[in-house]
Amino acid sequence: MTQTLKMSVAAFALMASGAWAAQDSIIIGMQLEPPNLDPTGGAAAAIDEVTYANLFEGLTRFASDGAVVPGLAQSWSVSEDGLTWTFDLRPGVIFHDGTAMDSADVVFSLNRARAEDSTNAQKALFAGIADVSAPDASTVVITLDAPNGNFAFNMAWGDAVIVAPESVATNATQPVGTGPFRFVEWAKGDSVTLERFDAYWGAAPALTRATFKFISDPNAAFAAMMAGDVNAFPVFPAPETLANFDADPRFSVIVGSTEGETILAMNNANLTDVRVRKAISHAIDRQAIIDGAMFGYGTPIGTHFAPHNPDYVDLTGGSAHDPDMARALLAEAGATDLRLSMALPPPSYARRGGEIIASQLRAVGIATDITNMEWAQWLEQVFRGKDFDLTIVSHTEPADINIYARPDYYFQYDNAGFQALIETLGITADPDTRTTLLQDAQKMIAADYVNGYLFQLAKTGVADSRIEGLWQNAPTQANDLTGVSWRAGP
Amino acid sequence: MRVSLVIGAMLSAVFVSLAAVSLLWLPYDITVLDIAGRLHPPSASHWLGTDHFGRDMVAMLMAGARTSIAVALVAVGIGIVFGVPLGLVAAAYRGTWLDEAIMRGNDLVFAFPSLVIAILITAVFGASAVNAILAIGIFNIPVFARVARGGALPLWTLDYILAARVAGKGRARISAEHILPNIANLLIVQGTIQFSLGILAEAALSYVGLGAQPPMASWGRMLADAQTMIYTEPQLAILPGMAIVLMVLGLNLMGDGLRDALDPRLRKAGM
Amino acid sequence: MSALAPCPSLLAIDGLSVAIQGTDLLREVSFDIAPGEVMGLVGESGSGKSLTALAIMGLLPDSSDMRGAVRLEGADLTVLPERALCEMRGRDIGMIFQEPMTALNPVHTIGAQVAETVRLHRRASRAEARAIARDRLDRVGLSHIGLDRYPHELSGGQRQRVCIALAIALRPKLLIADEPTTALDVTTQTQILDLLRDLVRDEGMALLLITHDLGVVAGMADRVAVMKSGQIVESDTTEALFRTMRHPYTRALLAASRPAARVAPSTVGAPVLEAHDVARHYGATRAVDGVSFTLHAGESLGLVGESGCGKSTLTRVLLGLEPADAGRVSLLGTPVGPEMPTAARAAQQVVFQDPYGSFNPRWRVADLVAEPFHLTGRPADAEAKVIAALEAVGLAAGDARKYPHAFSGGQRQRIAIARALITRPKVLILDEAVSALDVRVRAQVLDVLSDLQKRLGLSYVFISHDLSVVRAITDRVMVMQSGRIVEEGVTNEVFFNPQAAYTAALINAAPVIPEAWLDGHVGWSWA
Amino acid sequence: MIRALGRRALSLLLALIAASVVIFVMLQAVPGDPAAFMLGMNASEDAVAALRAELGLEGPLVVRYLAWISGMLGGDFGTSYTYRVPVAELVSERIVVSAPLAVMALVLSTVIAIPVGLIAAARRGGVADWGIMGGTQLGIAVPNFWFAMILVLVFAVKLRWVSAGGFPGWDAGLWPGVRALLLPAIALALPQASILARVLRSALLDTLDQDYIRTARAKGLSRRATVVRHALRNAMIPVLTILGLQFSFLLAGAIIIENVFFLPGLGRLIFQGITQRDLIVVQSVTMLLVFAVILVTFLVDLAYTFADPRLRRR
Repeated sequence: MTQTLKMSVAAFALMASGAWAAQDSIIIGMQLEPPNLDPTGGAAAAIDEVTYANLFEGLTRFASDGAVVPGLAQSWSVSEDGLTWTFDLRPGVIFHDGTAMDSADVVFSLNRARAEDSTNAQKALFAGIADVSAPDASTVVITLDAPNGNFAFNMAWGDAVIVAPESVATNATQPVGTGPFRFVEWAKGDSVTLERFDAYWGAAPALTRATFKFISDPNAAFAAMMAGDVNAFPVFPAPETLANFDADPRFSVIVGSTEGETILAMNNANLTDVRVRKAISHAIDRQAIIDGAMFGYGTPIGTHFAPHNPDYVDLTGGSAHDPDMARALLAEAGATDLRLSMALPPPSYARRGGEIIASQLRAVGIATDITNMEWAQWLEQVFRGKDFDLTIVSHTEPADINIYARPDYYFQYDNAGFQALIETLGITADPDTRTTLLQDAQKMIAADYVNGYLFQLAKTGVADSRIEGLWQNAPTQANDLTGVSWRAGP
Repeated sequence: MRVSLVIGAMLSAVFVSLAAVSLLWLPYDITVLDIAGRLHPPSASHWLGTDHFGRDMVAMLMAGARTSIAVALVAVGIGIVFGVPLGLVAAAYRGTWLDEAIMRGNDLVFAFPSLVIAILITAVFGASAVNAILAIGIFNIPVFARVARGGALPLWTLDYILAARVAGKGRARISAEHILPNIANLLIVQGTIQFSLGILAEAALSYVGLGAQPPMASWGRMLADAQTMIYTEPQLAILPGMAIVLMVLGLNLMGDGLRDALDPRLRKAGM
Repeated sequence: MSALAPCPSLLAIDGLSVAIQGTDLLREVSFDIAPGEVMGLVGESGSGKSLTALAIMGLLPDSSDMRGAVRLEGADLTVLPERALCEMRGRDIGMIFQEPMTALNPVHTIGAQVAETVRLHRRASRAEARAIARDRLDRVGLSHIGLDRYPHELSGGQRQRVCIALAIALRPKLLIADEPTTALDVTTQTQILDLLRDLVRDEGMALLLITHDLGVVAGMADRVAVMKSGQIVESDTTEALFRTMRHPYTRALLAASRPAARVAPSTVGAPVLEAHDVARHYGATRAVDGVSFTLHAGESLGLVGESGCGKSTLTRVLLGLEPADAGRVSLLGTPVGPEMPTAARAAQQVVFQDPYGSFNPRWRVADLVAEPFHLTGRPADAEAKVIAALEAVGLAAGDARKYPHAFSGGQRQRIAIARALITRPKVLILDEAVSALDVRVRAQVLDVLSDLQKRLGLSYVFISHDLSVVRAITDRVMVMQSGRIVEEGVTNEVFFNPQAAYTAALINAAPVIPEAWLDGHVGWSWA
Repeated sequence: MIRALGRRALSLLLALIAASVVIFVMLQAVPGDPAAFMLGMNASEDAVAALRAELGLEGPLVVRYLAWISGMLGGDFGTSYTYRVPVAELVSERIVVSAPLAVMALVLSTVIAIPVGLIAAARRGGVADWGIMGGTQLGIAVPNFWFAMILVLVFAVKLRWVSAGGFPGWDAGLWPGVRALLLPAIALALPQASILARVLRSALLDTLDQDYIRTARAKGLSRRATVVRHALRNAMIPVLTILGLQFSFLLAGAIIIENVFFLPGLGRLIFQGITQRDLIVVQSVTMLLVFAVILVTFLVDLAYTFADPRLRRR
């Protein structure tokens, strides 16, 4: 009897806490689990999706619209020659372990990231730094080798966050940052839990507790969302189910844009004949891929540039779906019985898109051998080994058209004209000239049919309709929870 | 129990003939995607509707049957070709180091969780139907070795084996002439069971993306593809699932029926 | 039951018919057993003896259709509900079966299995049941065996005693013994039969003794019923039945069970098979220990012994399938062993005991019979030779195309003989070659063997545990015990005047029909 | 008996060594550099090389094999490449999900199978037997991942009785933990229960054909008592074999089921390990699973000797 009573009391308490918790705690679904929680020691987007702006902060940061805004530096100035950047740190910033954040931490973080033995995945961000110094506790002076208009942008990346020397060794599993949330627990394979950090320097977030739950299987993700196990799934892996959520008043579907240009990358070292590349581009029906693979979510692109960028040029007309022209081009190039290998990484845009493209290529007489790969294998064989003909991948780094200037990059596009163009761009500060240069760059790669340009990846998220403040777009991969709150229920 | 043999044989025959027909003819070309015509409900032109790529479900199921059956059949073949001789040798040299070595080797393979190894194999050699066959086939070898040995051991104590030895025949010849034909029943029954397990294994491997690759159709992959749509387009997941269930059910029923029909021990009236 | 009028018979079977799936297996069987009486039920395999026993116990297969009445002290068992039958079984009627090796549950101790009978029918504590079990096991002569032993630790004879102990645990009014000694050696058989006889006398039980062996019933039964094809063809008191033998079937059975004595061969030829001090060990066990003999052309040599005496091992050594650890065997001067040349093996062939295990069921008779041609190379006229061999053993040429399952046990042994003859061997080893056959069939096969020996000048090594058969077919006999030959001599002399105590025990143990009962029926008998 | 056990243990040891070599060699051949995977698309060559050295991926094969094995013996399973924590820690975190799941599935399948098998054997040829045999055939034919999908659809999404997956952790209490494992355990157990019930039925029918069953009936035991007292224990011997084998199947099946229900178990750990090229995790966990299977085989052998006195004194 007593036992029953105890149990029912416990059950009541549980229910009560559940109901109460629903208002100021959130469970966020993510497809991939981060391999570790140190954004300065790994490339996985999942690390940033948990830590960016929540646990760790950098000197600057991205706002939800992609703008670079002050972070731990409340302001900064650039010298006339563009070589010296002076950052004025915010006062009263405290790490989660209670130690104060000062200029020494910034110097340590940047020097560590650019050190020779650094395992920072984006070492290029720090490549131009000649020296970092701290004239006083709240000022950091950074000297560059060459002027870099993008330096504030670079410092906003998750890989450039500020860490403390005391805790850096354990950040992978016990991250200690300066953000509004502090790390509580990581149940490996299941979830990471964060809690509001009460000594945060900025405005206190509305949420007291946030849990990131890792659900890789799209079906399980759908089920979890439907069953209410997860409150929001900002990058929902099953676009085919979004119509369901849209129709259900319990949920809201958040469709935004990402920096992900999804391309059919071609190995230019193998497919040297531009007519063949052009034929492939014309064989592709972008809308069919967007409909078939992404269930309509995505914007067609004709070059390697995000459509929401003001400098974007719509070049899709240059590679419109035209099987007849593709066949003619192939005949002209003498490539009538082409057989190409196509490596497909795991995301459904690649796997589904690959099947559709294979079918479209077959229609113009190109046979393909599809190999599905895990990311690790893709990185080794395709990205590093360059052993492929075709592959599908989404380039999610912001403003990354400069990769076409790297002849050793995996698609091996080697065009001196383009390389010169990007070099000029790097030292040009005038906005109008930059626009012209960027548009020329877009046109150049489109005209060379370097890759097949498919669509801009949409960010399709699902959330409980009572949740407000989630990012709609993804200027960087992050789940910034500072502005997220529950709307009072009816 | 004759009923189960008939039902099982009929079910299996339906799928096998569908697969055979698919080699020559399919109602639609499954390598041609019709995005505009995707997710159509059943109609006169598409009896079971179309999938998320606009492919005809009847054609997909037929082609999937072909893949499933081919993979499972070849895997069973691997098991028989390698396993049966091993089992026969072990039985012929019962109690010797050779027998011991073969049986311990068997135990070793059994000690590996099969799916883990299948996943490893496909991770090493890449995902493809051929590697799926290998991964499934390897685990069939000890099964057939064990069945062959188990079936052969009691035969070796029979007088006709002794008579053959008196007639001057060696162990290999006796194994081929006397043992093998008399364990054929066991092997057929086990073959049917392994066939059905192979279909399930192929489905599981394809389901986790390690089996047949597109544009080859596979029931397991159809299931995986359709999984997220089970709420909106349940037939896409239910149809291949049912195909797997019916095919496996048919084979199992046939295996059971064959066992009863071929085992003279079971023919006598029971107590 | 007590309310009924006193009844002269304990068990009365009246017009019992049983059909299983439309086949009539028992037809109008009727007989009575009086309290304390021993009733013998005799017949060949398949005659319906065991089915009668199961019908009495109410243990027929579910699919069977039974008519008639089985009255135990006047109450018809056929109409009793299953619960009442359960109460009756084990308490009023106990039963023991042929195969002691499998009749006991391997995972329970023998004490538990005997005690179970007690606890099923009586309110007895565990200790009381154990005490009764102990007493019953003592009674069947197992006082030296602990209650906590498992069946696999006991010999066949001991297990049969356990079976008897659990059948008589509650002193039932009737004990049914279905071929209780068939699977046992002859000396053990005597002990078990003696035990049963004593039990009937001491406990006042009636006994229904089912057997195929006329000798057994002659020594045990007060009355005998002879069964053939599901019917009782003759029934009388034992002595009267044997003296009169009204039914021809009874006479045929008797004649077949007492084969005619062998006429000694006129001449003895040269040695064909010689064994010199042959030994074969398995670890510490000396399966064959210093065996020597010589087999001459045209001679029949018997080898007699109980199971486990080493006969089978010796057979395999003689056949050259196993090496001799010591000594040597030579066949027509060629050393015999696993390495001997195949052609030399052709001079010696073998016929085994089990007519069902002797043939690959998937081969045609023609191929089976031709198999030993592997030794000599297949001759051009192989088919003709196969047909000749089949005809020599009394089969038809057309039989060559059939599969073994088309033949009866006796026919199969003929095929086995034909196979053994195909290479024209000099020596034939007959390893219990007729032991599995019913007596009448056995007689026919023995005739074939005698005939062949005469025509082809064959030499036989005739291995058997059945003395009457050895007596009938061999010129000389060897008696084997624990791997050694304890006695050897001319058959008739050994039988009339055994020298070794073991031989005498063997001969005395064989059940016999009193000579006086048989005057005028059959020409020959021994003892 | 001690000697026989010793010999058995020795052959198990040999099997373990052979298995470790097979696993190690196989994983060396897996394409994909873990260091490259961890650092991503824009990583520089020297960063990758630095990480490779840090992870202990350099050096001769034999040395690395011996280092791995000696570490395993001392309870050190290595350090996960991706999580940067000891593998032993990962395993201990996840085994508390996988082991209860396997045990629940095993118990569930046994609890379902024994009465079902008994009824089918007792009613041989009857309607119940036909129904049960048909049902178990279906149970065997259903792929467990498909069954799992249907369970989620019905019980989590439509009825909302249980959550669609995930694991709250045992900290949340016993019942929430058990509840989270309920559907996965059912999905795993049902095909296994079908197999077990069929094996039990046929083993029972085999034993019911034995002579000692006739002896028991002649003693006056009813049919039911005969089955329970005499047939069941003898029939348990083949059932034990299947139970032993099922353990291996449950481990394998759990990989897929854990993925469908996103349970943080060992199976998912292996699967993630493979996709993320966390080879040391794959290597050590596979070895652990093999060890578990071999151990269970050994225990089944031991159980035999308890079930069958014929095997005891030798």
